[in-house]
Amino acid sequence: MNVNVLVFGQIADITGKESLSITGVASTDELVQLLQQKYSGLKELKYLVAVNKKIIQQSTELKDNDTVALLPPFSGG
Amino acid sequence: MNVNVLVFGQIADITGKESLSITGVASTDELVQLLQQKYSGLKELKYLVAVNKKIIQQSTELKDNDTVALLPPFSGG
Amino acid sequence: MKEMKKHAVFVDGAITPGFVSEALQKHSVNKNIGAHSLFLGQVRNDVINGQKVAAIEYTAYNEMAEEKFQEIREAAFENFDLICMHIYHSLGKVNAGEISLFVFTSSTHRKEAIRACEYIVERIKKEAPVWGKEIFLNNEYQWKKNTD
Amino acid sequence: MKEMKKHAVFVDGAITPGFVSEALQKHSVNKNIGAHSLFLGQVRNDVINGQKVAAIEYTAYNEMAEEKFQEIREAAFENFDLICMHIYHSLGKVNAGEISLFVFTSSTHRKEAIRACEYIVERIKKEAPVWGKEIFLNNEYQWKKNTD
Repeated sequence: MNVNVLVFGQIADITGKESLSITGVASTDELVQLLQQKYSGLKELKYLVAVNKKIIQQSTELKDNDTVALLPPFSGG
Repeated sequence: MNVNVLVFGQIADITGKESLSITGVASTDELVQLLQQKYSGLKELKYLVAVNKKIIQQSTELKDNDTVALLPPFSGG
Repeated sequence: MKEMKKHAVFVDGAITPGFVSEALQKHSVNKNIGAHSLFLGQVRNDVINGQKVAAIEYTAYNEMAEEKFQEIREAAFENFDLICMHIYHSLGKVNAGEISLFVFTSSTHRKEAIRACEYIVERIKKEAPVWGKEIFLNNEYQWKKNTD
Repeated sequence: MKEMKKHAVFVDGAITPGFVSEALQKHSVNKNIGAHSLFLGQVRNDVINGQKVAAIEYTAYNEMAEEKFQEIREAAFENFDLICMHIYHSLGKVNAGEISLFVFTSSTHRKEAIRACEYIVERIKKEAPVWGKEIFLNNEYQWKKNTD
């Protein structure tokens, strides 16, 4: 199983790229844990998580080919 | 003693001119009574009275060369 | 003695979109502005008793109106954290679809600009000695009434 | 099936005063409009830790942002008596003094246009997945934080 991860703003600064392909995670909590291991700077940042463009409030099960986005605080306008 | 009277909007339609010169009135109440005699249509209209560009709430004594304006409801913008 | 800067408000005829863009352009040099709020009043072709409005012809008690605009201007600066503000109002004939009022406020932050703009528009509508004559397609007319 | 009209929101680089006047001009044919309310966000040259902001570079989660703008659009039409509305937001680099956000509402009456415009601006600031990178004169940068 594979999920696409999109990161933005200061999170992309930490990962060094704007999209990642991650395999072997069953939920958003598992995904976030894995990313925090890989990118320790992530722990200090505030962000929302979206699955397929919808913001989620709690850990959500992931299906193959889902898109998960990590969204730091918005600053448009 | 002479006062200048300025009229606007639908009041100017009734008087047929935008300014009048009136002599021999000592207060705004006297002035309004005189104008209502001269232009009976005035009685049916709503308007505010300004003396030297300041709106007054009650009859005001007039001095020579004062400017009195009759202001129908504003409709700018 | 405090010197009072004169601010021209009345514009002859309609306010054009080009006039609005020039006003905006002038403010690009003021780089502590973060937000502009603009209100534009446009003449409607309302149908009243079967007659369609073709234009509004504006007249004003100019000297009193200018004092009132100055009073509104000072109150806006006192009540809101503004960097600048402008009021433009048409005199004479403005056709349906054209703009007759332009209120323009600029501030560091959006809320002050937005609230000041609304405040100024409401005061102009209620307090400025300006009258609109609605001229119908058949050349008859009636005096405009402002809604609340 | 209801057909959903596509509304382009993102603009490459700054929104120019000429773009604003063209938008206004297009609405002169709609003669039941009586009021336009416009909000324009302009990039400030704030000084942060002694460094002056030269520009903001905007990025977005485009697909999600477009859905969000559409959602805000529908909510605005549901909550306010609007004739039309437009949102334009810059992507890429916008220099200090230039415009990066343009919200444009039109209604028969002023209060609906003004309130809708403020509602839309607030929702965009809070909910649109867009990020601004403040680039200083010395080419360093920081990520912008929106104020309430």
